[in-house]
Amino acid sequence: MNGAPAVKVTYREAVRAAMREAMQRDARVFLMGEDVGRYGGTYACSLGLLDEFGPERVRDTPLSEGAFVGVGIGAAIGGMRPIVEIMTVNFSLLALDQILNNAATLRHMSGGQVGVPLVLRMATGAGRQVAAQHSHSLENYYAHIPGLKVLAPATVEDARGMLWTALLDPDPVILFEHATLYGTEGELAEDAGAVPIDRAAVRRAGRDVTVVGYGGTVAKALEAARMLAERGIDAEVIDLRTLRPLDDETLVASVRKTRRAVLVDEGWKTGSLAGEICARLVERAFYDLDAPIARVCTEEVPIPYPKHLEDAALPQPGRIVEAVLATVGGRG
Amino acid sequence: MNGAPAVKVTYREAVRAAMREAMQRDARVFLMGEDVGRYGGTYACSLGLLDEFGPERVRDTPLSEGAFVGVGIGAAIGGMRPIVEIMTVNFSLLALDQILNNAATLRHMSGGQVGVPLVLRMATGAGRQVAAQHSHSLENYYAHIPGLKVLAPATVEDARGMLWTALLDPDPVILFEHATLYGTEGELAEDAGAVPIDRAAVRRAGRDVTVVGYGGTVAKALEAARMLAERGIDAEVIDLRTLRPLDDETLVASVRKTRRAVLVDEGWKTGSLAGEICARLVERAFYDLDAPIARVCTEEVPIPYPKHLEDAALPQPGRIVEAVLATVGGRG
Amino acid sequence: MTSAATLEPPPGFVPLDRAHALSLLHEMVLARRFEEKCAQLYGAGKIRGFLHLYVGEEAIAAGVMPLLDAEDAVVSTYREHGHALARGIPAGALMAELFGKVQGCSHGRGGSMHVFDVSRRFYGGNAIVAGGIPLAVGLALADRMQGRARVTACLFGDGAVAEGAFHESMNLAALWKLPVLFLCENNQYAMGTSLERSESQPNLALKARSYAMEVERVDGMDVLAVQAAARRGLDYVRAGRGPWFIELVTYRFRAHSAYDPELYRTKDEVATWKARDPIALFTALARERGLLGDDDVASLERGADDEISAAIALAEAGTLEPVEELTRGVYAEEAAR
Amino acid sequence: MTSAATLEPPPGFVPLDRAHALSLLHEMVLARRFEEKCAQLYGAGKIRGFLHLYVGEEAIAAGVMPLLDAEDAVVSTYREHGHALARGIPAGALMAELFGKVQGCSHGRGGSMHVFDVSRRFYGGNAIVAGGIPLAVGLALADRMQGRARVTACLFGDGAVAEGAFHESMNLAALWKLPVLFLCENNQYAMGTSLERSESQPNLALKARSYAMEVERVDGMDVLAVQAAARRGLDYVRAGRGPWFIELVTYRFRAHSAYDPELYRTKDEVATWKARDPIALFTALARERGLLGDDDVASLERGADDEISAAIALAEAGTLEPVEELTRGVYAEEAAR
Ligand SMILES: Cc1ncc(C[n+]2csc(CCOP(=O)(O)OP(=O)(O)O)c2C)c(N)n1
Ligand SMILES: Cc1ncc(C[n+]2csc(CCOP(=O)(O)OP(=O)(O)O)c2C)c(N)n1
Ligand SMILES: [Mg+2]
Ligand SMILES: [Mg+2]
Repeated sequence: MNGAPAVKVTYREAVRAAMREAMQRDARVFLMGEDVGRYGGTYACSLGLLDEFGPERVRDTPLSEGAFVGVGIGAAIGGMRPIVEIMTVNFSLLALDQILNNAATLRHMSGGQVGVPLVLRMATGAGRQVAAQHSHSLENYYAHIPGLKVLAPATVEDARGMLWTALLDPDPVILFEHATLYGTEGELAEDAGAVPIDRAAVRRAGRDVTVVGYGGTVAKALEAARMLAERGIDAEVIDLRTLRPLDDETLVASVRKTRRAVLVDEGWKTGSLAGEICARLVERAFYDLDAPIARVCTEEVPIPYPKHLEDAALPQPGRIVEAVLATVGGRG
Repeated sequence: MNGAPAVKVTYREAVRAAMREAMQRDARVFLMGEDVGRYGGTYACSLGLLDEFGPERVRDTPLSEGAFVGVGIGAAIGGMRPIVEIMTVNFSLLALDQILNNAATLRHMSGGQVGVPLVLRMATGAGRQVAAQHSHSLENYYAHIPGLKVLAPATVEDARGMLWTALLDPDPVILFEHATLYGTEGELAEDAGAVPIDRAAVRRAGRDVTVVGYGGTVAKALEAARMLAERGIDAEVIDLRTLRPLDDETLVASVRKTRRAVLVDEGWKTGSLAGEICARLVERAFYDLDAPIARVCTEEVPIPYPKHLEDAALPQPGRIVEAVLATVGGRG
Repeated sequence: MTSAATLEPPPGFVPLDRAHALSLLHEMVLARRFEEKCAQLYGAGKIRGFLHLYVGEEAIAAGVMPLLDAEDAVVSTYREHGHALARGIPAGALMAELFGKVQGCSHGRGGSMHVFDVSRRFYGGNAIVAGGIPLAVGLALADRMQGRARVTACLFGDGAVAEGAFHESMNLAALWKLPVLFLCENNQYAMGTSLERSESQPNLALKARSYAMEVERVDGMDVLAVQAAARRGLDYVRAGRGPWFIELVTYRFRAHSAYDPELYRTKDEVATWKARDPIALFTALARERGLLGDDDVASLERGADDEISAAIALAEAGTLEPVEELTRGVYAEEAAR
Repeated sequence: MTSAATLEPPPGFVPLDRAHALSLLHEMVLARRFEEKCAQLYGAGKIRGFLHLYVGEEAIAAGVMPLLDAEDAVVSTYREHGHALARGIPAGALMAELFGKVQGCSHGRGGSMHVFDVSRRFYGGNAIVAGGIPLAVGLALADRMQGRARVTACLFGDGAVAEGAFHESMNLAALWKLPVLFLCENNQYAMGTSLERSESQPNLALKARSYAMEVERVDGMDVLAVQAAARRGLDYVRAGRGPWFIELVTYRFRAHSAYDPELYRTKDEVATWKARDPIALFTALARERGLLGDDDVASLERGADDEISAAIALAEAGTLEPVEELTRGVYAEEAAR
């Protein structure tokens, strides 16, 4: 941000640094979830934190997703700043009642009295052959809920900085960490700090088509853009970053320029967040569009175990390229 | 259907008749849920069925939504044809893990071996001042899930006939009954039978604009159409009936004709099913559109208790009319 | 401290003085009269939505709430008018809430099922059965982590015991020895489903006991027994020894809500329980002990009625929130506008 | 029938003949060798995704499965290779599943965590902790309603006991007296979380007992004790008297899954438990009783290795499903194509 030396870190390290610094900075912050302590986190995100902060602040829970998320809500109301980790989005359904009916709703139904400054983190997504029950991308379930903010850090900078901002927020914030990102590396300033959580980012500027992704699909969109560049098509790639509230302004500005859009989403196509983005662009930029907006989403099938079928089910750079080519159509 | 005398029945009576006949017809059918027996059903849909079929087949459950839905799944696999009632969609979140990770997924992840012929019924929607935790419309959560079929009967005929068809289906089917519909009346042939569950219905033919609703919003869309007719605007009203799979054909045909669409949905706007419909119309009929597709959905707020605020939060005929007027724009 | 084997409170004479008797009776009478009025106002269309009345169960709130400190917290259910009044939420603010007026304790947004008052640490008013229990455990965790010697009182019905959320929460509270006083209001029915048709083990204290938690089972129609049990529980919890669970056996005199035709229980059964009306029981006892006379009861009732009339007047005169503010209070920024 | 007070199986000498000893040992050895091979194949990239090994816990599957009839059902977890083999799913069909081939018992779609075989009434292979328990109760309900005298065996780990789904299901099974044999494989850890750090009451049989259910707690490293307990349970369940719960105390010798660095337990602890290896224990006993000799053990091992080699060959030679069939098997119509 301000010229401090940049170092190479993994996404996992960025998440860990973010949690560590938050706990150092603010005595009210604590981490709670399944195997965050002794085990070090399923994805090793909290490795070492138990030693540094002790079992009260790095709190292993039993397998009770509904209750420990509810406990996090109560603790937030009671003045703490909990980071609650749900191991993966797949298990978050067991806590969805607490998230929707309490975390998101208490402020409103109490007439503004009860705020819930809770931060929820969870791994999301497919791509590791863990099959039908462990490969969900349910971000749109959460993006649907008024009262929540929903983030999807796709870079090491966002992994580190969004958690900071989220912890400053007086309302519940959910962070989706795509499981395939933990091992990825990026450059990060040593003193990297908070980042805004209400803006999408243009990850690659381009003139011919807008490709929108988030979380695990950003890298795929960028890869597609590289492939398209070879064919002389200049794609703009937008990383949504924040899934609720959506940054209409950045989206609309891009589409006004490119007049075409392809939306990439690892959710199943029907009922995906990509559908919402499409509807918003239609509402706000219909007359700027030169071609139908296209979606590249996950096929309508529970994720199969074998690699070739899993790959075929998920959005891939090749499918994004195809969709862009169809969109730019006659032009190509 | 075939000229048998029609009688006036309430939606509630139609649901009851459907369940009663199903149990008479097929010994494998049984009803299970909270207060379906002694109490007669929260909405009195099963009043009298306990006396007729006994406590094994009209089975009161404890307050254990997750488990009794899972038990329904197991019973379906075991050869029964369970109708499981979740009192309202608001409590269905407690069973969503079972619905998504088991009911919808077992067939696929078992390689086609395990079918789940389960019928799930639940009341949905707002409009009765029952406030933030009891007024959800989460249909799109379910419409998002491959492996499910999702229905929203809006008429007495559909309330009676869709359940029949659902029980014949080898896969899990969810019926959403809008709570404000139970008391509504309609004409129904005494021998009314099964109805198809893969087709939307044109409830009013029109030339100027397509208005799409489902469940509790169909009557509002029709009311809006009446108001529009007075202004010389001829609206076509489509009742989706089936939310998964969506009947693209009927939707596209209508929009090809009217070249304009307004989508009505009691879900919160962001991430609503209306967004999905919009995206599909864009994908399939973009060049037929003369104006941006508009959405009339629930405002982004948990439903407030006071009537004037609840009314303002929900789609209403007046708001539909306004959206249509904006859509037909210069023409008006 | 009671073991699973006995599960009965120590017997014996509970001392009582006139002031104490007056205040207990006042709480019960106020709640009773308030809700009888609510039933009328519902009929008149002034109150809408779901309305769950506490009539018959008043001894619990009246017994427990006065023992809590201002710093303690309360987490309740949709059947919470009695809890709210006994916790000190003014009848006017409560009635205005039922009317959906801005003067309501939840700004009119919540209605009967969502009564909140953070100034009194009254955290709802939760309409998802068992949905408030994890919240209570979390409030207690926050107290423990911040070194505050507070208690969170968590109320729920017998029906909640079937929900997974109950079990997960019991385990967390007991495992982490958190300062929660669990109060299970066992009115023997969840809507139309009686306990023996919904629990394989209908002794709910025994179920809580399986979490290695201290438990007690008490006559919820006897306000003194309730109070004695609550005192034992609070002493234990305040001493930092962990949670305590009290099952309060009681009965709902009225229908579950305004829509309930009560097909599931006999008039006889209801009559038998009404014969153990907590207000009548306690009035008789206090008179027997010479602590209260006819005049006292009559004047308590008049006082309650006056308070309720004033509450209704306040609610009637209250204002409806402008429609322009529809989306207020969803996020903090907006609430702060 | 064992009461909560004792919770220990009747002691004493369990009769055993040579054929029985051979078959018990065969099941355990086959599972052990199969999974040791799986670990290698995972390292070689032939098996992917999550792989949870049963090594150390084989006495449970080997003890229970042979007692089930063909018409009985099994509901299992993601740690189910041992259950599947003992239930009679051919090693080849299982290995092909782990390879993601069409010849796999789930058509290759499920992988290690989703092993199914409806012809053997083996209903998964469920990767949501406690997610299979309600299913088992439902299968039992279907049997009861259709007048079939079958049992459903439901396996799950100690970690599942913290989940609400476990509790809701226990209650339903006990309340409705359904024919389920609950088998809690208590290997004392849920990933890295030991039981005493996750349950306020670590005696899991006692927890089940709070549902007024018959329970027993047994040494899961002793295949004969397992079998004796399972027989008692099955007799009770088959008699139509309701569910029965067995806690089987065991230990996972290997990491939770391929990703686990095992920071949460000491090498010493693991070594202590490995000294009670169920295969070694049983081999010693059978030899002591003169039922087995050196040759027998060696030849059993060879037989198992041959079976596994054939399974791997089958899996290697198996076919990948064409990508065009990606959306098959989501709905019945398509499955029937
Ligand atoms: C999770 C959930 N399921 C169902 C309901 C519908 N419901 C409202 S109150 C109630 C009965 C609850 O009984 P109990 O807990 O005993 O409390 P009581 O009403 O007797 O005070 C039911 C089933 C709900 N609100 N929440
Ligand atoms: C609901 C849910 N939460 C978390 C997980 C992640 N997870 C997989 S296995 C496991 C441990 C389960 O322990 P236990 O039930 O004792 O079975 P074991 O692995 O020891 O056989 C966890 C936490 C999951 N699969 N499902
Ligand atoms: Mg009750
Ligand atoms: Mg375990």
